[in-house]
Amino acid sequence: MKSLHVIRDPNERLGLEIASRESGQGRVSLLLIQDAVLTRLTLDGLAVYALADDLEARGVKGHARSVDYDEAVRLMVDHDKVVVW
Amino acid sequence: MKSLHVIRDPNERLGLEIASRESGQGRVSLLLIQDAVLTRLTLDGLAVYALADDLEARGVKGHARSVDYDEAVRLMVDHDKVVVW
Amino acid sequence: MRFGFLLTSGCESQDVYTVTKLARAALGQGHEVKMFIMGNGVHLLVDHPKNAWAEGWKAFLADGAEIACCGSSCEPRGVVRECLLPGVLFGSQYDHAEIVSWSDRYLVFG
Amino acid sequence: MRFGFLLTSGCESQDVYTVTKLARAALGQGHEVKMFIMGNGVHLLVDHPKNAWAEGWKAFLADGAEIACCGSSCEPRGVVRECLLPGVLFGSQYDHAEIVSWSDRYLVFG
Amino acid sequence: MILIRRAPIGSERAAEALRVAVGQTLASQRVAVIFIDDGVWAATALNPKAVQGGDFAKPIQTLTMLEQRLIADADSMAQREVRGVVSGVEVRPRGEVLDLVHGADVVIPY
Amino acid sequence: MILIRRAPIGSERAAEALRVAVGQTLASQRVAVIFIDDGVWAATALNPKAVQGGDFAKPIQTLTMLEQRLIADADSMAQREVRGVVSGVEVRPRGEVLDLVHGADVVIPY
Repeated sequence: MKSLHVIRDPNERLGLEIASRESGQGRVSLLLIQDAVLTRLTLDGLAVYALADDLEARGVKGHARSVDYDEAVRLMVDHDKVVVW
Repeated sequence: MKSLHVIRDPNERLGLEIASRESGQGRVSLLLIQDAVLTRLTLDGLAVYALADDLEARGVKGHARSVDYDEAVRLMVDHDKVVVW
Repeated sequence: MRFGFLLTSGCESQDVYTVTKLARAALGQGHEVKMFIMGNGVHLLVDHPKNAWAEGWKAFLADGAEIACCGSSCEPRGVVRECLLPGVLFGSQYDHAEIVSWSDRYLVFG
Repeated sequence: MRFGFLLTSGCESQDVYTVTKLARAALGQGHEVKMFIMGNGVHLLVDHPKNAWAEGWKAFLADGAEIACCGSSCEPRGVVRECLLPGVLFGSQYDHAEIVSWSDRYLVFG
Repeated sequence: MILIRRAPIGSERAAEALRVAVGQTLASQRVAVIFIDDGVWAATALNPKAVQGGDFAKPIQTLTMLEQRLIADADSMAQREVRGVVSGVEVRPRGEVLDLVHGADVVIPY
Repeated sequence: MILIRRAPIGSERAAEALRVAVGQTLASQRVAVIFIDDGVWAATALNPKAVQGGDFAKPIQTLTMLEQRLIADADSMAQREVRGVVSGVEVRPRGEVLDLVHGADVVIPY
């Protein structure tokens, strides 16, 4: 079971708490979008992606792997479950 | 100089930080309204009021002095400055 | 005393209710009231039969309060001058600035 | 794969932009798309000349996506069936439930 | 699964979430409602009419009658000194609540 | 005084706050803009067009030309590892920023 958590808000807590908890039980990825790309968020062992447009709009590079909308959709297909926070 | 800080959000931080800082320099009051009446907020030396309708709507009594809209307006008149957060 | 209100939220928030109650109390105590409404708040000023706030705004206007809204917020929301409640000013940030400087107490909700 | 979207925010948020882009990408990859729009989001579906999103919605409908909105959100906002973009369903939470159970991935923005 | 994370009444989001939850049962789906973080206040005895707010008691009652699960996070309650929830809502420790979210097919965070 | 407290672009509130600030100068008023908490990101070099967002550079430039004060909180910047702000914005320690808020006649928190 692979799950993808899409984080929109730089202050999101619950989504990260659940992602972190799940990472003990299966593969978990994060996709940062909108204002969440501003945070330098890392969780041990999680793959972190960020939407390219949102990075560009905010003038940040970040440490996350940049993906476009097509790649974001493919991530959603590749994971068994997606939650947008 | 007396200031009144009106707090709407139970998670308001900046408004309380400023109220607390100002309380060293003059009289400061808090008026809790909307969801902020849910918090058991106290700051040393500050008078704390809460809107009666908002307390009733949320089924809480709280420790704050309950005021109706007329009294809230009078508080706003009595203080030299009002900030709604 | 002069009470100014800024309302930027729409019917998704309790703000319109709180503003209405406070403004009513202020008028009742003989204070003057002016309101500026922008953002999603402009939808609350549209003259339509299911608008729960319409009677309240009309009563404010009848009691001498002034209500202005931000044309730049209206435009992308499809709120044209003709669909506002009669008596509401289709205004600009200039009107907002005038209300702010007019007010003795300026209360911001949004 | 079946992509469902829920949008509850209006033009005050970037959500409508993100939803539009993701739905477009999903359609481009051959996925099916259905959207349910409620809360302030219903204002985005009104057919008026300054609606920046109107062409986007029309293109989705032309490309086989379905768009439904919540009548209960529309009513207090003065959004009547006749003012929606042609092809948008003036629906209910029943339609929402159908879309949720239809979807393989359900993406919530609001 | 619907997550209610915010305080009730001040914003219509918590009430809207319950409306969505009731709606989900119309397509004969199981639905669970989680009250967590500030959302636990939405599971307490409220009287929203005092400020013209949307009803909470009725949707909660409906969901209970339909034997849908309603669960409040004990840790969120303790942090906020919330001592009781309305009838029909179970109280469970946070770890258990998070595991339920983990196990849900569809999560609709509100 | 306008306080920008939230991140830019994801919500239109920061852009709206700058629009209000520019508007305040129309009634020949002094206005100060404070970037604090998540609002400090609104004082960095942005390219909102990438997501069809409202402009930040132009209102900031206008306010600078009109010699209005724009101030970012150094502590909020440090916490968020924000290293620079755009030209025209001063950086001051939090204590000094809070004292400015304390001294302002009118505070419009956004």
